[in-house]
Amino acid sequence: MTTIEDPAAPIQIPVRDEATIARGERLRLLVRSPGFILGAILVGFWVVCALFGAMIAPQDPQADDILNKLVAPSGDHLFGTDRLGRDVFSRVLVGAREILITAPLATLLGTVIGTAIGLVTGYYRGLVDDITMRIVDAMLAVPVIIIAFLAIVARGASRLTIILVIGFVFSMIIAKTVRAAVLSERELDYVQAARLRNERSPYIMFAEILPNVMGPVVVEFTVRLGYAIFTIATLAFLGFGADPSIPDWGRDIEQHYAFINGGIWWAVLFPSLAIATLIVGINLIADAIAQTFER
Amino acid sequence: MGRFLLKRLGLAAITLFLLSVIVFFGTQVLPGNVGRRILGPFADQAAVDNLNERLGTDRGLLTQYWDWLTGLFTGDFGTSLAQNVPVTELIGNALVNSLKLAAFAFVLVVPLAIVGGVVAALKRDRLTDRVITIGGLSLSVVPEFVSGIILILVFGLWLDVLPVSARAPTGASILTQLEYLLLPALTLVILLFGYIARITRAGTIESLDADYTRTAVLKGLPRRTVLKRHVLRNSLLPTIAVVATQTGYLIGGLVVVETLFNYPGMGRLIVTAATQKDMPLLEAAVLVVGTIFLIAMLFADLLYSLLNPRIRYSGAE
Amino acid sequence: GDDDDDGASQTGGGETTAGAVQPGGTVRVALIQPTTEPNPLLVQDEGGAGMLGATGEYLSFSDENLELQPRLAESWEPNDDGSVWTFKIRSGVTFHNGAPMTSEDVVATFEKLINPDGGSANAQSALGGVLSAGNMEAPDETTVVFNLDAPNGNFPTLVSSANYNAIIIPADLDPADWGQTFEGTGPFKLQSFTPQQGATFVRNDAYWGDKANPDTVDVKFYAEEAPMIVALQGDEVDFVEHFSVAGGKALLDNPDVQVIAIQTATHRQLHMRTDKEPFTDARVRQAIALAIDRNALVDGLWEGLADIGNDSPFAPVYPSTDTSVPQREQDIEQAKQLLADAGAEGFTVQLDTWDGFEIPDLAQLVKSAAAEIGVTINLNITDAGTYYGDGVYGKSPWLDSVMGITDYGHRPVPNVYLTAALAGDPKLGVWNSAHFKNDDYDELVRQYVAALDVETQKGVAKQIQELLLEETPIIFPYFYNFLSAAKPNLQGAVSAATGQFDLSKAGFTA
Amino acid sequence: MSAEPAIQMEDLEVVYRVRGVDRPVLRGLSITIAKGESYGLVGESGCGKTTAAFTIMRYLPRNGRVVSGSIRADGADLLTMSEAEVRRLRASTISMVYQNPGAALNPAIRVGDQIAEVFRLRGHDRSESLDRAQEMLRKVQISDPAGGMRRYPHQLSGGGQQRVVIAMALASDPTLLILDEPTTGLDATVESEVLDLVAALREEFGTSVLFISHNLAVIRKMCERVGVLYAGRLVEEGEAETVFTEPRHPYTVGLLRCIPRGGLRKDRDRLDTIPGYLPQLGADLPGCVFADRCGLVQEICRTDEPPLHPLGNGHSSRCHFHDKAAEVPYTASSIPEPGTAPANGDGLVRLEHASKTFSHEGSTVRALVDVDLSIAAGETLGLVGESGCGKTTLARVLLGLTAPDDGSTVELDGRRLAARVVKRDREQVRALQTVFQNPDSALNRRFSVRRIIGRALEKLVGLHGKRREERLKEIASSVRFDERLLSARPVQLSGGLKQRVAIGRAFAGEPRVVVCDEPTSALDVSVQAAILNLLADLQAKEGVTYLFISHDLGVVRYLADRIAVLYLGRLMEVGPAEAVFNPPHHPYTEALLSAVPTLEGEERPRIRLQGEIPSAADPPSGCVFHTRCPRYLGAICEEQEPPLAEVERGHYIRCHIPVDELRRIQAEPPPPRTSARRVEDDELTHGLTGS
Ligand SMILES: Nc1ncnc2c1ncn2[C@@H]1O[C@H](COP(=O)(O)OP(=O)(O)OP(=O)(O)O)[C@@H](O)[C@H]1O
Ligand SMILES: Nc1ncnc2c1ncn2[C@@H]1O[C@H](COP(=O)(O)OP(=O)(O)OP(=O)(O)O)[C@@H](O)[C@H]1O
Ligand SMILES: [Mg+2]
Ligand SMILES: [Mg+2]
Repeated sequence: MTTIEDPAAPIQIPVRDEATIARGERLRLLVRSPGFILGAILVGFWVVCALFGAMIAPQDPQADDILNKLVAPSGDHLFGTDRLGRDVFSRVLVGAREILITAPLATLLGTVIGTAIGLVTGYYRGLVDDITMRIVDAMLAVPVIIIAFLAIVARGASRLTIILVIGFVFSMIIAKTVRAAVLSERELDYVQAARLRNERSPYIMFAEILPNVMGPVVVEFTVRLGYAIFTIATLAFLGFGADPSIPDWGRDIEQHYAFINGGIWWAVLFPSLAIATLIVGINLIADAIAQTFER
Repeated sequence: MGRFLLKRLGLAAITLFLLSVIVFFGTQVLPGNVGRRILGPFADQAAVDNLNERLGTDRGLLTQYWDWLTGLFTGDFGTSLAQNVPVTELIGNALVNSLKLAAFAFVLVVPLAIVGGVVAALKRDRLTDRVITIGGLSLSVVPEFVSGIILILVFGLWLDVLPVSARAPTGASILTQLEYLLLPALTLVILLFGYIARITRAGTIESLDADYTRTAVLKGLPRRTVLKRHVLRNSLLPTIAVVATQTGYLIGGLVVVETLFNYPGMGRLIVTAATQKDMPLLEAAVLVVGTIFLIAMLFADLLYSLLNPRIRYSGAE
Repeated sequence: GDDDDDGASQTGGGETTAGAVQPGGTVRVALIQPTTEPNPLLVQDEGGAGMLGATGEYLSFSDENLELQPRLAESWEPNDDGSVWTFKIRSGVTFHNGAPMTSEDVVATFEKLINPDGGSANAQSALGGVLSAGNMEAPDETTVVFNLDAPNGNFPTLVSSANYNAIIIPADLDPADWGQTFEGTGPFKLQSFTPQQGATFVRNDAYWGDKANPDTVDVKFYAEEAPMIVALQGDEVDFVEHFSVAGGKALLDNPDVQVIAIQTATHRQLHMRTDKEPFTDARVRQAIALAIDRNALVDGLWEGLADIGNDSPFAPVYPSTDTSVPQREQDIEQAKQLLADAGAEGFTVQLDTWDGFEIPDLAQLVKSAAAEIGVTINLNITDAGTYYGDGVYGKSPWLDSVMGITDYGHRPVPNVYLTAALAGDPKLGVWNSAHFKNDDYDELVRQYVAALDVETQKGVAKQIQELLLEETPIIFPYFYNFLSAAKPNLQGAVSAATGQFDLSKAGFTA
Repeated sequence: MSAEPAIQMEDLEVVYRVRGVDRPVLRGLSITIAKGESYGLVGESGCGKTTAAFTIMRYLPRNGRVVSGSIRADGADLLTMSEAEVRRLRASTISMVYQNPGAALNPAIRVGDQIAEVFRLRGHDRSESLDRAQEMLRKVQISDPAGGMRRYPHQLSGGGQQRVVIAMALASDPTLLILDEPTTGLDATVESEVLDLVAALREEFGTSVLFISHNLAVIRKMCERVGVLYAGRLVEEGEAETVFTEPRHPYTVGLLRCIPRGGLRKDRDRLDTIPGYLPQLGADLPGCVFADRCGLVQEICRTDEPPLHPLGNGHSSRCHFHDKAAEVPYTASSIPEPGTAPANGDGLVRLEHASKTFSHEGSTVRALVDVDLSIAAGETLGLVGESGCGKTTLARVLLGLTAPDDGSTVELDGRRLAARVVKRDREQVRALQTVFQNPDSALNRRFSVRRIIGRALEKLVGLHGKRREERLKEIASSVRFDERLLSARPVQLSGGLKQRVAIGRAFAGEPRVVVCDEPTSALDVSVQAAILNLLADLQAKEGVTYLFISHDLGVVRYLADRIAVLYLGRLMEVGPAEAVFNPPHHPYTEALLSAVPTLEGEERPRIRLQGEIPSAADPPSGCVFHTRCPRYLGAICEEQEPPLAEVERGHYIRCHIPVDELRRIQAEPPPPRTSARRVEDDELTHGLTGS
């Protein structure tokens, strides 16, 4: 009775199937991929700026000097000065803060709500699911920027509004993704096994299924984060932002893009590059994560 | 297939109805009073009340919604509060403009992105692939106001080869109109290329890796035939869906591009209507954009099912 | 004296190209998009005014020097105290539809404008308390008599093009239908109009005066300034009706553009509520005013294309302004001293305003100026709708905020600024955001308004200017120029600070 | 025909490059297949069979590479050919058919066009190609070839799809046909048809065949010669007959001993297993590749690579001790003593009038129709039937995962159970547990083994903390799961270990009935044997009752005390295992049994089923089996549903044919194939009317 037929063999990592890679392996692969490294450097740089920008910045990003406005880049002002004579370099550095607060919060909100909706609707299906998905479809028929715009016109351009509205819209998109993942996940036998233990539905949804759909959720989060930055910058560009003295890339671009045809490019170029590098960085990370989960 | 279509149509109709509810009640959250918005801050309160009564904006919301909905069915979309012309007239103009731009952008970007995506898939993990995917990705994350401005500067002002605003003089020939639309369309190409190419690449890779492709290769078919007959047919399915999902954005979400290139399309119409609290215009415009999106999705479903016999015949079995 | 104007100057690198103006042609105009339908009663924005003026005509045209050029009125006369004005209407003028324009039409037009329920809010802001409904007569086809509520020396200005709603339209035309025909008497008539896109006008060959030179005027609407500027640079329009210094920097330095600058009274008011802490003490208000470097504002924000303000509505452009009153200059030391005297050092206050023109810039500059004297200002910048709210006390940050910046458009006479924004009587001082109450001031304003000649006006103005400098309920940092731009080969384009443009004499040199 | 072999592989070394390292997959593989010969390649999953096939097709994955060796096809060196030559080779000389025909066909192209493509390639014009394609469809015995041409792949059944793939492969009239697990995943009945077809076509076309399978019986049936592959190395080769009867390599011996072949029973015989696992891909194996798992291993095996010892008559073995191979010691212990008395007559679990109707997109599917069944305490009821017949549905109804139609009764201990598991009390939930078919799906891949089993202990038994941990270890040891692996996640475990975890979880609550739904069908034979042994042990020890579902009759026969046969949701036969396996039995059971190839290779009297399983949405009238019945009686079968009649004690059959008739005709050789269906048997009809 005590014969052990399977010898206490070393844990079989990829023996049976090279394709299934254990989690640690997955992380290692991720951290090693060049896309991820580049993305992490870019995003890391801006995160540092967001955290310590005020200390790093050579000048007070809000200090104006109207008689020295729109001065081209020079030793004094690496990136030149803006329409009020403020130091563009300092504003770009410090400007990371605003967007790196709002965008992740908005995306997080959307991810949390969307994941919850997706889990519940995908798990229960039926009428609630049908109705929810129709509403989601209806909402998604309207471009995000329009919804955001309406909300901001309605509620004022506070940080909170921006977070709420973007979170709200994203939650629907994420709900769809999560729901799709849950639909296939709920067909798996471990869900039946849980029912055969008399587990409650919330446990099955959040403890059993959720960890298994975290892959798509993480991927969605990173991808959406890029879009959130894009959207927030666009809203700022359309003139929605709080106090204009606070450095904000999108708004700073908006304030200066009209000068470009007068040959004043620096006040637009540098914040644009900042946005672009941040989003590219996030997308590189998203891409790397998605690829690791695909394996 | 008839059954499949019918089901899709039914779902779209429900979605459309929900959309109308969302649009109508959603726009009610805009602050301020309609009459006050029209007459401006300097007007007399009595005049404002008067106007509200005349416009019917002092009635219950449900009544207003019902009237609006029934109006829609009789083709009456209401009258613009700010411009005092039928909403249909304003939307008609803007919609035609938006459709032109969207169509042009699609015509440019879809073939380009498909070729890009397929090439990337064929050269998977090689330099060409990296250039196309990473390059496309990087381009697509540059906000439109940045890429648009750069295009204006380079082609419109420095090289001076293309017009900087998108609106051709009235009565211009199609070709001239296209010339005017080129810069904004290019801005959209930059934005969409990476995205569509990516999806195409993924679809192509999936179908390149599929067993049926292996079967085709092992049959001894030439590579070209394998690609044309076996791979592309199936690999473009996801691309269709993705292209369709972009229509909503292209018709109604181009606020920035339309502003930059002074192009009176739906995006700007909606923004103007919202800031002016021109409710009938705003509601109708958003509804139209949503409807077009839904139609595009329906169309994509149809196309999808035409290309995918599994769906086409599932109703029949 | 139509051509050489002192008030309008051509600046920028651009010079008009010499040579004879060619007849005919199409002038392409970039105009800011009107916010409302074309309706003489509703229009209250620059784009809308431009549309009204495109086909319509006024009794007189207020030119760059704030002088009135006769148009549909040939001349005008007051009675002794200026309480009754008699206008001689031009005969032989027809509307575009062929109907003759008579004094009946003039009376009907003004009755509609000042109709207490449903008139023009904007026209009433000028004529309210001056002219009441039913007080006009048309004794014959060419005479109109205005019986005023109170004597008013500047009345002709109030019914001129400066009151941009006041185009004369047929008596039997409902202003709401005006947009269908653009019915008027002007040198151009409507060919086509597409809301939110643009309009095309053609020469009116039945015009009573010199026929217009261009065959066609093609107006395109722009939602924003930047594309307008680019369009001019890209040679897609010939004339930009209006642009700002900030947005049009490219034009100011551009040798291929002619910039036409008109001195105006357009300004910003930085109000401080005289009935609310910390501004109840005039010394505190003076201190803020002294902290601001107006020269820097004029040079920095306006590239010099503005007049320095002296904390009263008397802009240098007004003939009645007494320029001998000493200019207030920046003086940080004195400002600090005043704060110390008032015991109000280091306070914090919120500044409300909205997001338009250069206002956010000004707000930020005021904020940093105040910081220099130890005052902390928090900015609350919203959209216009929020800032103006319902436009009545208690429901509008504009009128309720402790400190705020408000934009005021050009007026040919300072009367509205003096009464609406500063009068103590709540019936008159409807926009008194500073909640300023001073009986001496009110009396002086009454005198000023009634004065019939410039010298008398100037005498009263000096006293008002000195009183306001002392009290400083509102800081007037500058009055900036109205800028239009044209291609160098376009000559004879005229614009008005109120938004109308006159292209009837315009034409291209070879 | 030239004397050149169809294919000749010589010392083939193939590697896969994984994370920068070349990992050998095929190690010096040499196989020669003569013209017209059929060669079988067997071996555990992952030993390199498919790789060998793709190497021949010059279609290795992108990271695969041939390091050395040669392949000659029809005399030409295949490895040095240009792309164009390879294409020609594929188009005319070598064809391949592989597993999962559903994926192998392009879903968007009609099957006719897909076959015609091959003819177009050979230069025929369009209409001629189509004609020939149709001719091919006829050859592969697609009913209605003309209609079949216009179908899309998804409109065909799995068997139909595989026929199309075979038609496509043979369309080019190849010299060599490679079949890589062509019937894995198909029902036994379908499998036997496909195999028959392949055999017939091979004869007709004179094609050489390389037949790859892990199913020894199939290879035995189909092939003349056979090679046994292990870790990329050919360990034994020879005439199929010889290799299967006198294996001379311990690995082959082990494989054969694993299989629950006819006659073995859980209470008498124990299945042998091969301990350990296939070495990791690319492992460094200086000596015998099988050394680690070999019962005969000596020092020399670990250091010296054994040569391929020729044993005469083309038989050879790569073992230092090939002469002792047959004496490899058995690994398994003796049969455990039964703890509780099995099978007392009373029903522990009973299903009464159990029906289940699914409605899907407007059509209704009667997946289960009025099934009455009881399982006694301690016994194993085997449930068999073709795919889609309702086996899983029955299990789910029992477990409360699917609510049956109204009027159905599920009883435990004579007490009626709620339809849904959520409504059942804890004791009832505890009493009924299950082991799923696919452990990958059944185990939450984010949880550790400890959590998977521990949670069951908490919920079902209410154990926490230290007591939980203790019990956990007990369970682990009783399912022979090394407790050091308790913190591993499923992905780190082999299929067999995963299934042990699943079994451990099922037994955590000390259940009284365990439903096993094809628990071994995803596993290799050696692992299957271990799991079957484990299940038998657990039953003996704990006295649990099993409902054991499988389509592998050998497995069912080994484990089951009683057997129930389902067809289209109806119970066709139920009775003691031996009674069901021996005549008289239901014609359907008879057909199922005769479809299974045996290791012994003895050609059993074959009963063939005609046509495909009817759709459950639209079942035939009368006896639902009449459309395929080889012993069709006449109109009565079409008009009247026969009752489930008790023919012997405890043995029930649903057939119009009287049991004595059945017994008599089933002792005779089967009716000739062509006359199987519609020919009326006067005698039978008489017999029936006479009764
Ligand atoms: N592209 C690849 N890269 C790396 N390893 C691979 C690749 N393809 C297969 N393998 C590994 O090579 C070994 C042999 O694979 P192969 O598919 O030839 O085995 P098989 O005998 O056909 O197995 P099965 O019976 O499961 O089909 C396995 O361990 C497999 O995991
Ligand atoms: N949820 C469902 N909805 C609709 N039809 C279903 C559902 N589940 C099963 N069926 C149908 O019920 C019938 C019986 O299915 P079931 O899974 O019980 O068969 P099975 O005997 O277990 O087959 P297999 O051997 O393939 O596992 C099939 O025709 C199947 O298509
Ligand atoms: Mg294989
Ligand atoms: Mg099943």
